Amino acid sequence: MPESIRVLLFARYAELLGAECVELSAAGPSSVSEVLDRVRTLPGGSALPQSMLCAVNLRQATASDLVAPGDEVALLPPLAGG
Amino acid sequence: MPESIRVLLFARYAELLGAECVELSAAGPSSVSEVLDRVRTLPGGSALPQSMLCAVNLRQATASDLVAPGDEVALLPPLAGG
Amino acid sequence: MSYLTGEPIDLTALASRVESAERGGVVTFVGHVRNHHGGRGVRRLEYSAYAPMAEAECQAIVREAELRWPVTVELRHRTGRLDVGDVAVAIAVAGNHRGEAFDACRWIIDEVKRRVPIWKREYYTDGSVAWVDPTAAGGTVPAAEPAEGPGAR
Amino acid sequence: MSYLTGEPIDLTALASRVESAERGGVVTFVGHVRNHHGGRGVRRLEYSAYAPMAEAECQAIVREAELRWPVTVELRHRTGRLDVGDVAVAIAVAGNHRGEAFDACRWIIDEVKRRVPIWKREYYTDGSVAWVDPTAAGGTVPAAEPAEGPGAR
Repeated sequence: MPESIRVLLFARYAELLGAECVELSAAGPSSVSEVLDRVRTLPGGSALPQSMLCAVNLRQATASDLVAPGDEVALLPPLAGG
Repeated sequence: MPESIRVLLFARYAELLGAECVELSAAGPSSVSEVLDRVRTLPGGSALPQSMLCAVNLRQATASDLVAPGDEVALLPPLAGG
Repeated sequence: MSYLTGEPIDLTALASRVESAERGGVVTFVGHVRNHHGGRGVRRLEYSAYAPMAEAECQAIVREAELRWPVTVELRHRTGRLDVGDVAVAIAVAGNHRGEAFDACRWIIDEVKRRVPIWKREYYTDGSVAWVDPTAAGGTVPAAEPAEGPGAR
Repeated sequence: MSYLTGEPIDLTALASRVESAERGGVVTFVGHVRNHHGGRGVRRLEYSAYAPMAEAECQAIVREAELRWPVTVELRHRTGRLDVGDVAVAIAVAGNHRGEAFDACRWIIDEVKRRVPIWKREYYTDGSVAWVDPTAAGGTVPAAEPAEGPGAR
């Protein structure tokens, strides 16, 4: 089985998708925006906002950043710590 | 006995004069600077600095402020709180 | 080193960890759970986090502060269920000069709010539940899930 | 209300006195006794005060801060004998907005140093004793009295 891209969902986004983690099969390198496009096709995914804070492997990332198999992509709702 | 002016000395100034309090007989109204002149004539008083922080009745005062019998004049070394 | 904690935060203990013979001036900031938000009464709340990223961001903030100013820093952020009045976040900064400790402490709390992936779910006295969202009108977005089962307090 | 105290200051207790439902952000400043000053090792120190004026000045500072910013303030300053590491002064400020709490806390400690009639006598590890004097070269003036009798620690 080829290595997949792990997508983590938090807080309200996890509620919208009904899941805290989804695995996307990765056919070659992809970008953060391509990952987001695929997540939007999942049940509940259409309710995600147009733009989201994202992280790849624990670091904040932009939509054009590349994502490789084995990477962990996180979709972060607006932060509310502090 | 006529009311006097009470002069309080603190910290290093109390050490220089060997007293924490002296009573000056008050012959009519006087100023802070006149009080200081009289304190300087006391034993140890000549070691007091040229200018000093002073208070009259718990409020900071300047040399020209007036002092009346019954007042409490305090000679305050440089502050070191906080 | 863990910056996130599920246990109550002890301010005096945190402050004593930064104080030293060289750095006798200690500035702290503590954020408590308030009993109101956006006109609703708050009953309690839950903090969740993307824990490994939140730990990494907290560590980066502490290191950046200690590089930028001559200070020693401690930082803790609660997770899990909190009641009104509980300490949500605490920062302690010891400096050689108090101005630097004030500057660093203020910068750190701003960075924690800006960078650390933590989310707050508020339970209101009227029974409603919402996610705190500083970018939303009113500061919250309704939670999708049912509030609480009949067994919840 | 007494701002001067001969007893150890409990930071957590002081902070809890200012925190409220409206003012959940609390900034504190604590000054500790350092183990060195002007190149000498400090063994202990003694704070003395012109107590009635010091109380009046502290009260004036607190009131001025609470008029200038929407904050709630607590302030304590130790008197008497202190050992290295002891808390000498503590300020707790709760505000609606954290920026105001930081501004007020910083202003208060500056005013305490500038206005409150308190003096510090330092006992050094080499046996010497001096009055702290920020206006003097080196920051101290030798004390006139003998340091300590044979019975002193």
